[in-house]
Amino acid sequence: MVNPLWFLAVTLAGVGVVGAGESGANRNTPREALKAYAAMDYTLAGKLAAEIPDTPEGQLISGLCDLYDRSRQNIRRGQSTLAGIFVSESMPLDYRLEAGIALGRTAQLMKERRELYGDAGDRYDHVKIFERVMKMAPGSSAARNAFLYLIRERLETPELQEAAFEELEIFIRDFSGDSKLLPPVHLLAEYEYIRLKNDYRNAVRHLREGYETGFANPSENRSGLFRLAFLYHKKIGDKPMAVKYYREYLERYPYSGQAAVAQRFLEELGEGGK
Amino acid sequence: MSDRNRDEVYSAGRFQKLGLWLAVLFYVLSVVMVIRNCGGMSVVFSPDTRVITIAHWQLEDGFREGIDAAIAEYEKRKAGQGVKVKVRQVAIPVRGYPQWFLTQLIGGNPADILEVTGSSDILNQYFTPLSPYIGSPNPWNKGTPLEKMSWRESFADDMLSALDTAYSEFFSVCTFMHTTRLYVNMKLYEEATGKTELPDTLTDWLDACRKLKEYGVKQNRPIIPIGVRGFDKGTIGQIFGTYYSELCTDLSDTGSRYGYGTQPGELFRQINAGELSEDRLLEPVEVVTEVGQYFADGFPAIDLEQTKYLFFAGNVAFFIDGTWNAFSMINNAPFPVRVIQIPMLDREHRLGAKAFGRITELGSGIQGRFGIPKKTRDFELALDFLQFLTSWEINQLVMVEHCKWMSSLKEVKYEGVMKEFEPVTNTSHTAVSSPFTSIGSLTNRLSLQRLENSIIRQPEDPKAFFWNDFLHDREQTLDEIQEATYGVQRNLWSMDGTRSALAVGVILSESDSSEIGLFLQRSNINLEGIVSRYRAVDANILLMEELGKLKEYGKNGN
Amino acid sequence: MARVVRSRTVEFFKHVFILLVLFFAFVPMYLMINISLKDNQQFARNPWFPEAPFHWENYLFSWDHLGGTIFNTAFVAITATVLTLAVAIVGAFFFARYKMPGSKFLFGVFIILMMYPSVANMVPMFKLITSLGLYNTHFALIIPAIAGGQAFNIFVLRNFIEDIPQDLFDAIEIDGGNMFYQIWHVVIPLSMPIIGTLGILSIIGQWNNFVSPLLYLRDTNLQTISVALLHLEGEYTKNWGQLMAGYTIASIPLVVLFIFCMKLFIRGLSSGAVKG
Amino acid sequence: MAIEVPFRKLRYYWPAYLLIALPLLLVLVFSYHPIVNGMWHMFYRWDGDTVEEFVGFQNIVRMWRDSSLLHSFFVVTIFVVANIVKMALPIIVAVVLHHVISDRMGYLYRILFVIPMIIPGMVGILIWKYFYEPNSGILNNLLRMMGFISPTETIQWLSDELLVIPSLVFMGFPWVGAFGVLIYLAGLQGISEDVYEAAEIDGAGPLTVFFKIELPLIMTQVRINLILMIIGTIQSWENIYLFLGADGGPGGIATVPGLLIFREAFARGLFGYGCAIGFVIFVVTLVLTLINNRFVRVRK
Repeated sequence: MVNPLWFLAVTLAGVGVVGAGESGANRNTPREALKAYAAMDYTLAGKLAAEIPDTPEGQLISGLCDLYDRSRQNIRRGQSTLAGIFVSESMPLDYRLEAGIALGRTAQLMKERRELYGDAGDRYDHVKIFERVMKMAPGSSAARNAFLYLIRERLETPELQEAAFEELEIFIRDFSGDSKLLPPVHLLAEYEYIRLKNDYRNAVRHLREGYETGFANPSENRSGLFRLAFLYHKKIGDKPMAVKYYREYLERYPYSGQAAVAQRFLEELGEGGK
Repeated sequence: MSDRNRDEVYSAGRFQKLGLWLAVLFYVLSVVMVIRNCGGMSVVFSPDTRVITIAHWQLEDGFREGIDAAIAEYEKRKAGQGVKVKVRQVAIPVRGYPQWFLTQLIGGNPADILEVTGSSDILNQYFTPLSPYIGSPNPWNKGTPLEKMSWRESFADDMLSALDTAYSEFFSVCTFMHTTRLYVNMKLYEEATGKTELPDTLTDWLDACRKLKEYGVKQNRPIIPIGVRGFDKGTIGQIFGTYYSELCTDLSDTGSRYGYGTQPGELFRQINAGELSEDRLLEPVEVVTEVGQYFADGFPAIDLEQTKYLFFAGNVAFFIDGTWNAFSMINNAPFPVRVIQIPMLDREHRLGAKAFGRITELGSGIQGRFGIPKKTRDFELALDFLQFLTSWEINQLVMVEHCKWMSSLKEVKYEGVMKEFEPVTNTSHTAVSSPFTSIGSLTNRLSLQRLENSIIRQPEDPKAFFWNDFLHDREQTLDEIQEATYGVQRNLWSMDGTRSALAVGVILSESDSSEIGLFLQRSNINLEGIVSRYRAVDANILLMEELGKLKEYGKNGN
Repeated sequence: MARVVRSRTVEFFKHVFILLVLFFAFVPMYLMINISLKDNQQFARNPWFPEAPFHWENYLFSWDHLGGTIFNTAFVAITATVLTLAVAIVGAFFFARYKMPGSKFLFGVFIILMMYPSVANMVPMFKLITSLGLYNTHFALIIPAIAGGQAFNIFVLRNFIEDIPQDLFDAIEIDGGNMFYQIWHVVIPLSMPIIGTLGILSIIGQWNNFVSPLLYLRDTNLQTISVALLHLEGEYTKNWGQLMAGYTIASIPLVVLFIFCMKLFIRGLSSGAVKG
Repeated sequence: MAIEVPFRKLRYYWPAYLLIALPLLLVLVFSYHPIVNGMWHMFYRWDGDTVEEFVGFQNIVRMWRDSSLLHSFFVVTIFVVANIVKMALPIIVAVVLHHVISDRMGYLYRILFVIPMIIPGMVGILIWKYFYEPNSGILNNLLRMMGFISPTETIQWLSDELLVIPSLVFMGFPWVGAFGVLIYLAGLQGISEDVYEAAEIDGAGPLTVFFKIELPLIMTQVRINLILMIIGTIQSWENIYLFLGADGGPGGIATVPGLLIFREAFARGLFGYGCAIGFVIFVVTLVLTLINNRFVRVRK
């Protein structure tokens, strides 16, 4: 919320900051609004969305801008617009999914920072929203995101922990969507298995599956590969797999700082030869 | 006023009228000059000229001339491609740079390419993520050994130094590389020690320093065995980092539950549980304190200007500094100068029993990070020039030829004196960062100040002194970690904004598969980033908990 | 002058004391000019006394570094001063000429600001300047200077204008002259000395202003003299001759200004411009 | 003497308000708005751009715990006390100047005293920075010439924790700003001849003349200068920034509140915290000014 005096100052000083509005709502404004939002140009997207308030795109974009445009943030109004889109059957599925994820995630984040948002986060039950999204479009990237946010929260609460790990395994096993969407989930699984249960066997299994499918972030791929070899070597003691991945690391990243360490570990394992 | 003053006023009137007219004339002239100076610039250049600005704080001799040469070459080649381009260079002294850098980002229209400094939060908020652009080859590398490599792989360290670990994102690229070396005043060294071959181990080095001190007393000359530039604490941090790695590189095997490397929280947990003695982390403090007794007194205050003054005065035997002004020091010194690495902590030394020897410098010391702000008016041209600056041929033109620095790229050959600067790679031990210097910038500054105090005061037990003082400042360190955690949590919200934008991007590009592919890759990167954010938040919470439990020196773990 | 008869020796001691204080006040200036004509070797050998080969090229070098900034500073200083005084005169006339309902309160509004430490709102002022789009323009220096100068100038000018006999204003008002006519024909001519003094103080203030240009100007071609000098001093390889030449160049415009308004300035200060 | 305009005459005289409209608008937008905005953002984590999170009294708690803030007020008190002591010299110079018999010399001295004022402030400070420069600076050269220190030894005036504050206090040595001397001189000229003759008759010595007659008379000017000096010293941080950079010297020992705002807000990006410190400075200045007005009564 921007302090009111600031507006007084701008209007009084008469120095126009925001450019004057130009052409009326032409034919492809909805597409323009989506494009501006995708490029994170919130000022333009907000302006275009305001011109087409009754179209689905207009509502979606104005709701999302209310949430994420920090310079003119209005969380209450944004969330209520998105809630409207999420429940209405007439809206296209893609818009409803995005509205649901944005609504659920922001509600979840507000609950985590109570000292900042008070109980404004409790207005929407993000667990129900996420579960509904997962039912609406199983196998979509929205479902995957919803699942990841949900499972992390469940793993944080001790009593739900055991059930959460099973749910994690089931989700991955019968995930109907593109397997390329799963590496981030594998990454979370690997991390939580070590943190909560010190279970390196399962952790390495997930890391391996994630690495073989391929992490999107190049640096995650690189550190993931070395970590995989290191965990096999130092935590599980599975020599052949450790040697296999150390070699693969030396082959893909010969110049990296850790190449020398991989070489040392190979010698340690008695497989000095390249 | 008495009569005499009144007529004085009238006679002065003409004189003051002249003054008034002169002032008006000067004012008109200055208005014209101001218009020509700023507004006029665009008028002078034809309107379709695209102007970008590059800004940095490297005032060393050679750097600005190198960038000017690169700009001239760039403007010529772009004119060849039919694109009218003007690149302006701005150099700001290092003292005023952090503030100048931050105010223009908040102010509104920052320079198009900026040398980056400051916290990850600022970088993430104001700088364009480069991950989508580092996968493809650098167009300016055609016909060079780096032709087939992607822009990222063309760097000596695969851009690892440019990776921002908090956001696992690349906000900048590195343009040059420095290593820390010792410049030796051979004339003084030979006079004092009678030897010509230079020390390679710490024991020989300290032995030489003792001889130098005695020589100084004998000759009644203010000999400074080891000269150090203290003002930005860089060199002290470098020496401490080197010996910390030489003593604690093995901690990387056990220093983290999740893989290779060390985490401060995990190390402190092991100390509290008695699995690790804090002595292991503090031995390097003892080594540096022992080396420090041969520093000049008042070394924390010596800045670059005095460095050269002291060295050329011939009273400093070993001068430790980065290789950024090595060449000018070697050439302008009135005596022969040789360059050696920081002597290795050897097994004979009382503290060296468990030392691991030299550490690889591969991928370390790569600096000069330049990024492109999100608010730039001409991102495409800025990216193009940045790739030009980090292309094989041009980077060498600027760095190697003009500044006599090392390039941040691969396949660069050095000859003559510069061969001594090349990083050490014939060892399998990697560097490891100490918890005292890697928790945050404030904690790092306090730790280096503590190290300086330990050197100045030479306490009988430097380890106890350092550890207890570290706990004394615990409150400020906890505050810095809490602030960082808030930063990470606040950032989860803006990362969700990125997720949402990418999702809308996918909706938009319905059929166009190549676009969808890029959006999906970036949304995966976003989600993987959120997982690494969870890691960072959990690590901070663990660190605060364990740091809170640490006890006075010697009372931990039992 | 007080005719306190004293012996010659006491008179002599007075002069010695004043000359001693003046000597210490002038040493920095003397060294500045003296070193500005030396190159580094001469400087290292003997920084105290002038030496034969005078290096005038130091001035040429410093001029092409600082030349543009002199004009920038002059433009900002003069524009800000003229506009500040114009606005302040109008304001002071209002307080001096009319006792309107609420004018006492309005006068308070201005005077309190004299006591307010400007450093306290350094941060929100920066935010205001950037949100008004003034960042990296000379107006970011001029407009706040006008606003900042109102309190002091109105306070001084009001005292002065109140002393002007009211019938001069009534005369003009009778034959139809409006308020601005009165200001132009009565207030300005009569209070020329005080306006001159305040103008000089304002120009010196703007010339030395260092914080605003440091915060609000990004480009070096827009920069003012103070910040340019700081950047020149921040260079690593110091050439003291060129540096001191730069300092001298930065001082010349003010010296020239002073030569022309010396009498006015001293009389203004001596007449106790700042009344209790 | 000014025109009284009661309410009922407003219909006719209202255009007069136009005169004050522009200055009032400028002051509202560029002075009062930042003040209110500053007090508003005291309770925010604000990065000056998009992030504005209401955090209640966190900034104030942080200020209380921040040792560098308490230290900065301690340092600025030293400077205020030092400046009060330094006010003595201009008064003495003004009195001596006042008693100089020859009229022409007196006028020449007055001009000479104004000249140091016209060097740009920045030049004066940078010259003093050169004065303290360890290797080739004036002070160390002088000490070497006089044999106090050996030819190659350097005293770190601005980098030694003990020496840096005395050096800053000593800076601008004769401390004789033209502003002070000429103002006091104007006050002294107000004393009529017969007052001096009366003192002469009672056989009052120069000192009693000074304390009984001259000092009380210029007390009003002294009081004004005192208030302006206190406010100025508390606010001023430019010389410390120019001398020692944003860190405020070795271990931040010379950090004054103004420099702390500059560093916390513009180098570290904590704008909300900067506003909080600004408010504290305002309160301290207000209290000091009130105290000053009440206790430094002018004995008419």
